[in-house]
Amino acid sequence: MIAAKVQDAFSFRVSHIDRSSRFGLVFWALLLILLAAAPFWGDRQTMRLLGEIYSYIALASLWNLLAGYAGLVSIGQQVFVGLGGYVLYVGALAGGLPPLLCVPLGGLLCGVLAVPVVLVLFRLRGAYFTIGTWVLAEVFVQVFQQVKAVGGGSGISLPAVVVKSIAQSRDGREFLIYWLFLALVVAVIGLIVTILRTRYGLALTAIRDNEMAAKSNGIDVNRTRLIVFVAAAFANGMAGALIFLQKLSITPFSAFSINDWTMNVIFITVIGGIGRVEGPILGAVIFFVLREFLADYGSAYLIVLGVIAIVVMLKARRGLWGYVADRYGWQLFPLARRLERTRIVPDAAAAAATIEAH
Amino acid sequence: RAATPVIKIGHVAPVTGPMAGFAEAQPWVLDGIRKYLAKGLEIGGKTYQVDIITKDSQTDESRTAEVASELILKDKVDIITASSGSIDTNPTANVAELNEVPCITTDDPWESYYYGRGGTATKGFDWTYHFFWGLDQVLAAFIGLWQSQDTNKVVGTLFNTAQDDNSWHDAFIPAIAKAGFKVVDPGQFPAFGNDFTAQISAFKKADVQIITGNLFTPDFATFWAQSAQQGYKPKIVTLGKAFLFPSAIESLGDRGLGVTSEVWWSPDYPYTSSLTGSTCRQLVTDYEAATGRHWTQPIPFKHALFEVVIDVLKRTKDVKDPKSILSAIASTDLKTIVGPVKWSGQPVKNVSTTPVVAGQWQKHGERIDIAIVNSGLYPEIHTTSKLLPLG
Amino acid sequence: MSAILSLQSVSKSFGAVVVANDLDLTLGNGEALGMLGPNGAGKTSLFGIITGTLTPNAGKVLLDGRDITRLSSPQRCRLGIARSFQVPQPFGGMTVFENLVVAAAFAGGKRESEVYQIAATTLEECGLGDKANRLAGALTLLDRKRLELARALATRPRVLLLDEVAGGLSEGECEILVALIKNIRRTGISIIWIEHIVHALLAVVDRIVVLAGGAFIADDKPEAAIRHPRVAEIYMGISADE
Amino acid sequence: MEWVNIIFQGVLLGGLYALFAAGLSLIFGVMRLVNIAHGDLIVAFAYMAYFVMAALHIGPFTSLAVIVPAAALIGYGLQRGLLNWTLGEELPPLLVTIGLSVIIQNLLLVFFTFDTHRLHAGDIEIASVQFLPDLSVGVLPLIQFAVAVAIIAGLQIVFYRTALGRAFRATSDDPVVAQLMGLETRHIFAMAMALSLAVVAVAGVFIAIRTDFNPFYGPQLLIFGFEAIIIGGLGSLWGTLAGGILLGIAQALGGQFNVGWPFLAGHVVFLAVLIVRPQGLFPKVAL
Amino acid sequence: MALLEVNALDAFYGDFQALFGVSLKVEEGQIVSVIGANGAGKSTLLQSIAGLIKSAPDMIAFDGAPIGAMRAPQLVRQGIALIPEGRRLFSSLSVGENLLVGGQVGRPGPWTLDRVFDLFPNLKHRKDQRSTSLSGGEQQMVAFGRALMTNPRLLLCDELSLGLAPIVVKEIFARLPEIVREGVTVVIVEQDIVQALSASSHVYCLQEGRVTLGGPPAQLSREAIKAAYFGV
Ligand SMILES: Nc1ncnc2c1ncn2[C@@H]1O[C@H](COP(=O)(O)OP(=O)(O)OP(=O)(O)O)[C@@H](O)[C@H]1O
Ligand SMILES: Nc1ncnc2c1ncn2[C@@H]1O[C@H](COP(=O)(O)OP(=O)(O)OP(=O)(O)O)[C@@H](O)[C@H]1O
Ligand SMILES: [Mg+2]
Ligand SMILES: [Mg+2]
Repeated sequence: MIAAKVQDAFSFRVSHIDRSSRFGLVFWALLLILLAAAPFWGDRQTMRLLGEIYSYIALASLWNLLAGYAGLVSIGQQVFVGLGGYVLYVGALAGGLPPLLCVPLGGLLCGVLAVPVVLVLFRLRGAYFTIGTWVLAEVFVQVFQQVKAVGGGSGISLPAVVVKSIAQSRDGREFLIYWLFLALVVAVIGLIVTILRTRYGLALTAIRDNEMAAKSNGIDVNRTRLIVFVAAAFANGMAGALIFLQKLSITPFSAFSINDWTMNVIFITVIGGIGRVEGPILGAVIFFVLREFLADYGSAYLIVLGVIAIVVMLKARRGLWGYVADRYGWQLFPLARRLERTRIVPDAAAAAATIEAH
Repeated sequence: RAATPVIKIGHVAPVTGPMAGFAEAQPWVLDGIRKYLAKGLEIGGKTYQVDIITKDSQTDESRTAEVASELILKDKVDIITASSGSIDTNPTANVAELNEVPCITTDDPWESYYYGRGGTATKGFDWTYHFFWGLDQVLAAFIGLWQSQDTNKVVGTLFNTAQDDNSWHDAFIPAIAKAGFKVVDPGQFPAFGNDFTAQISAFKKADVQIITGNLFTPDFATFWAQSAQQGYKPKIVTLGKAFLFPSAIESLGDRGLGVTSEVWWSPDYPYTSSLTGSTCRQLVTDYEAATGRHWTQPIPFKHALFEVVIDVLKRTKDVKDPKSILSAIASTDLKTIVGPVKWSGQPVKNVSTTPVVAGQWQKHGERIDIAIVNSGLYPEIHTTSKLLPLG
Repeated sequence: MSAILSLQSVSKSFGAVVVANDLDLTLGNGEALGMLGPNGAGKTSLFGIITGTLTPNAGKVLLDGRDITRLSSPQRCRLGIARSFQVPQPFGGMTVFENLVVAAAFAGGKRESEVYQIAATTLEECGLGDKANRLAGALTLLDRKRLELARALATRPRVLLLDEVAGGLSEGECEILVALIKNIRRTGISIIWIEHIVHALLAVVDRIVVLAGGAFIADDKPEAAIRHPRVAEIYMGISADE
Repeated sequence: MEWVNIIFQGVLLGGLYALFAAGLSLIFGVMRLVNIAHGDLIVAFAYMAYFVMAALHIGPFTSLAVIVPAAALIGYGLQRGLLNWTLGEELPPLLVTIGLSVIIQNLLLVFFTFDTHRLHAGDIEIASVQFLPDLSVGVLPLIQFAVAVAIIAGLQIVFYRTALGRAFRATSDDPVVAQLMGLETRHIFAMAMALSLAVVAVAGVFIAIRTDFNPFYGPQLLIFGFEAIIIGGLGSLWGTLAGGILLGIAQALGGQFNVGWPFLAGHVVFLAVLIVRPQGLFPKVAL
Repeated sequence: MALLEVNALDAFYGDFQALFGVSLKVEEGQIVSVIGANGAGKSTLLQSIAGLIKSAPDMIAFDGAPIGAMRAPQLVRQGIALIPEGRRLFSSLSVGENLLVGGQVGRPGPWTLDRVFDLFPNLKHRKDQRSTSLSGGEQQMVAFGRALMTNPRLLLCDELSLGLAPIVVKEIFARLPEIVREGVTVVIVEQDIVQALSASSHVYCLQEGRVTLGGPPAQLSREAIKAAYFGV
């Protein structure tokens, strides 16, 4: 049977896009236009809230890239968020640099620092890696408490004049910061979609599924993970700088807060759908809707969040988006790689294969 | 007829999280304030409805900044307030400064508030004001206390690295030395430690008889038990923060009796509320009757915060103009339940200080209470007991 | 026939278990070599040593005369050594097609269209065409074995190491597989094939080595090797005259 | 002499770490379940002890007679009712226990407020033994250490010498095949959690005598517990004890060097051990 | 009465139906083989019998009692053991412990550690070795021994000879009669038709989830089997 089939000829094409992702592309494009115009239809609070949502989508997408795709479950990403923040403060206060220049600088420092971090942590596997990331983050909390130059445990504030130096008018400043957040989230998601569409995306999944087989198929496991981890650290650092530009003060506890920058991010990713690009976006929307309604109840809000995360994990392991996507085969980003084959008449066999990739 | 115009006051405090104890009485205090405001507030002949919108900071700087922004941008409050530690006061004030909204805060040593936010001796802030005591005042009370006792004048210090501990540490060490004491400073350490062997052996080695500093209660409790286990006993223990709440002292048991602490306020203070006319004693009686709980020192400060805000609003020419509110703040001169509040430029532009003295936890019958044992810089506040030996 | 792959004085033991004791082996270019040996002789371990998942205690692995002992598995894969695993190791969360894309993409720096071309044709060759978009984790045993083979082939190897690919197949399926491996041979790929289904092996290979006790106890033409008295006794379980 | 004292105190502290790591180590070994809520459970049992002591007017040690069985029951129920449904992959148990951790912390906060509590054991808290002129050691830490060693020895025996322990390990390797051997896997996992929480309850009571606790005290305990386990090597309970002690000594020495550094020194030693031996000092099970 | 009776068994994986009304009978003391192409549903059949896949209560009867709805651990206690496809030893347990786990249900019977070591002398020296460090063949022996340790009345073997050297396969099949003599009824699933036919007293052929042929090997022609196998 097999032997016979070898003689047959097929023409085939690889398609990345289907009806749902075609719809998705249009949807995202319209949404982006709408959101980019927010300064013209939204008030200050809307813009600020949207900015915060973007920052969480970015953080959650990055965590999702690491945990959901690269199998690197980190609970220490707050290190990079916090460092990004500190770079901004130190750069702007001590270095006298323009605050916006410090944003990419924060990313850069995190990216560079991620390399030695990873060299230590990649010696660990699975749960050990996870705990290792946490301990490493705690090291930063402890060290920064001792550094008097950045205020030690009491931290430092960003004086209003520094923030006001970003743009001449209050509107100009606020629009600019809003657009930066939007640019950040678009860049992060764009980066992730790009990675996933290349062979490196497949490599990540392969490593997650079976490391030994991945190695035997030519994948340099540590290098692939290193690249992803460093890229995520870079983006986390930029996000951190932008976030703390809004907070106006920073302490080791707020900078390296596991609750703010990792636990919430995990909740968002889990509820939305881990291992899906759409997941963190949906998750962040749910998270913030809940917060708008429940945040004033303090503890109750957190309890509800915990319960939802547990229920989602038990009833829909791939999150709410995963549940929908599995059910209806939806995918709002063109990430599929379907092989479509049609048998062609034997005499045309010679010119069998045509590749068409979108 | 147009609806009653509304004035909105925003308030940020740690209702949950490690500092939740400081905001524990908030519902009761606000209840009283809201009752006072129930019929509206008359300003310049016009009656306004006054809404107080509270937000929980969860004792988290980031969250504080978020909720403060929300109050300003979404709820569009006319004036914003915050209390209970620099985690709440500083980010709230920073956000207010940036968004140019008047802001009054309290319940945080002013050095942490002022220098922690980047204020300098010459340059203060435009939109943000604070009233509370400062470390010099605390030091005066503490040192006075120690000088009244017979010791070898060797002081050991215990300071955390967190929150306002840096300003405490940096103010305490030189001041104590200057007063003629020898300081043994093992260094600052992270909060919630579980082993104090290093500190204890340093104190033993130097024969430290007086312990001071600023600690969370659990840390002190651990330190205290380990001191006993390792055979160390000082003569005087005078700490900031650790001995603030009666529940903390109760949890120490008999070994907690006799410790000394800063006293921000007590029912024996000679002040009255500008809103209700209630005396300090009356406030405590009312609170304990209503809630069945032991009074705590943050209660009057929260009350006083709203005393000041309401007084400011009443004096404001145009309540819808932030600048107008701001000038009313600057010209405040009010006698509140925690003492006079007046931003006169002393000690710095945006700070008005309130009295602070030294007290000791003592047991009278079944009830433990804090007795004032040294008046420090405030002779008008009378001591209520003399210092008893450490339990 | 020049050697493409060789092991020189390779030794490997796990504690007291010696799987290779100063072993030499040469695989000719284009040769198909069968490997037999009792369970636990160390056949799979030798594959591990060749592909770099196991480090030998001593000795060298040479590819085209070049010492590759210190290279990592991915590097060796890119140099053209591919293997199928005795216990199939699919990338369970990916489709069959994507499994092959991974193999085709990472074994050599090829362009995307080329990668897809290789993956798709290999899929057809191995009879997995109509399961291209299924999740690899949900395949039956036969299909998983096919996938192992296909994935190894998709790396476009020069040396192909097959570990019991016929195990668990029915007679008919086995015949099909044999035909397929014969086809692969014809393309000039050098093969080492470990298999306990001896008749399948006999149909394909040029030579058989029999590993036992850390050494090759036979190295001969297929028919001769399995008739070797020691082999007959300790492996086939028949006396020489049977 | 000072150094002897420091190291001695470190060892005793390490015993405490090992005690609360032991329960964690057990379920980590059996189910590969990284229980992020472990620290919060310790705190929850400390609260339980607090209220049992107040209600029955008994001391903390006597309260163990109530707390330990209750903890075992809760563990059994928690595993059967919730955690059993999460096993199989790496992430779900991690994420569900993160959720659990947040829920426990906030429930404790709602019910018991932020007030700190401590269990009072009476005079034994400050009793000490004078070993050498300059070495005075608390009786309580000594008892804690002895209990830790005894519990770990007990667990080690259960785990490696009994049929139950074999069942734990078999089920952890392959639950499906364990069923084919007649093992009720859900029950086995629940037993492991019951045992783990029974140990946790003991740890909770001891910790609550040593330091104050509040609803948010759990995570800090948790990180030390994980460090002890990982330093020691997965699956080895003696390793966990060794890991705990090493961590205790590192913190004590670090603190002596600079009082700001005890935790930092512990973390650094943890990372250093992992760089040299990623599998920990005495691993029994491959991760 | 037959020891095992399967009546019109259906089995599903989600929406996918793997077995369609499969019926068969196994008498006490028999060796019955089930053959069929890959994916025919042989493993599914064995897993249903062993309780890993649930079915309606009446679809499977053991010793006359309906057991279709029972779960695996209960069935082990009743005397049904399955050697799963692919060995699946407990990797952190030693060889000896793997075997002991099998004995843990405590069913009385002839099989003890020593009896298993008599059957597979190879394993005796490896008693304290980690099971993962064994070769494939050695592992299959442990899996076999582990199932015997439950002292089953009915032993279900999935792909016993997979990956084993001819000498081991021969040996295992040579041991089967001995095992049967000890009171174990055996159902084997095999690809190796020749081996299966020669060992068993009754053969069922499965094709795409349906029984297409059944009977004593002697009565079945090679053509009939081929037809049943491939559906030609
Ligand atoms: N990681 C390891 N640790 C210890 N011993 C091992 C390890 N891997 C293999 N062994 C031992 O090495 C020997 C050879 O194993 P290997 O898997 O190479 O055998 P094989 O020849 O492939 O057998 P089979 O034909 O059964 O697959 C076995 O006895 C096994 O017990
Ligand atoms: N876990 C599963 N999920 C979905 N489908 C499955 C699963 N296991 C088996 N199947 C499907 O059920 C059918 C029967 O499979 P089964 O494993 O019973 O066949 P088999 O006869 O044992 O084949 P083999 O000889 O390959 O072991 C196959 O089509 C297979 O794809
Ligand atoms: Mg092998
Ligand atoms: Mg099967």
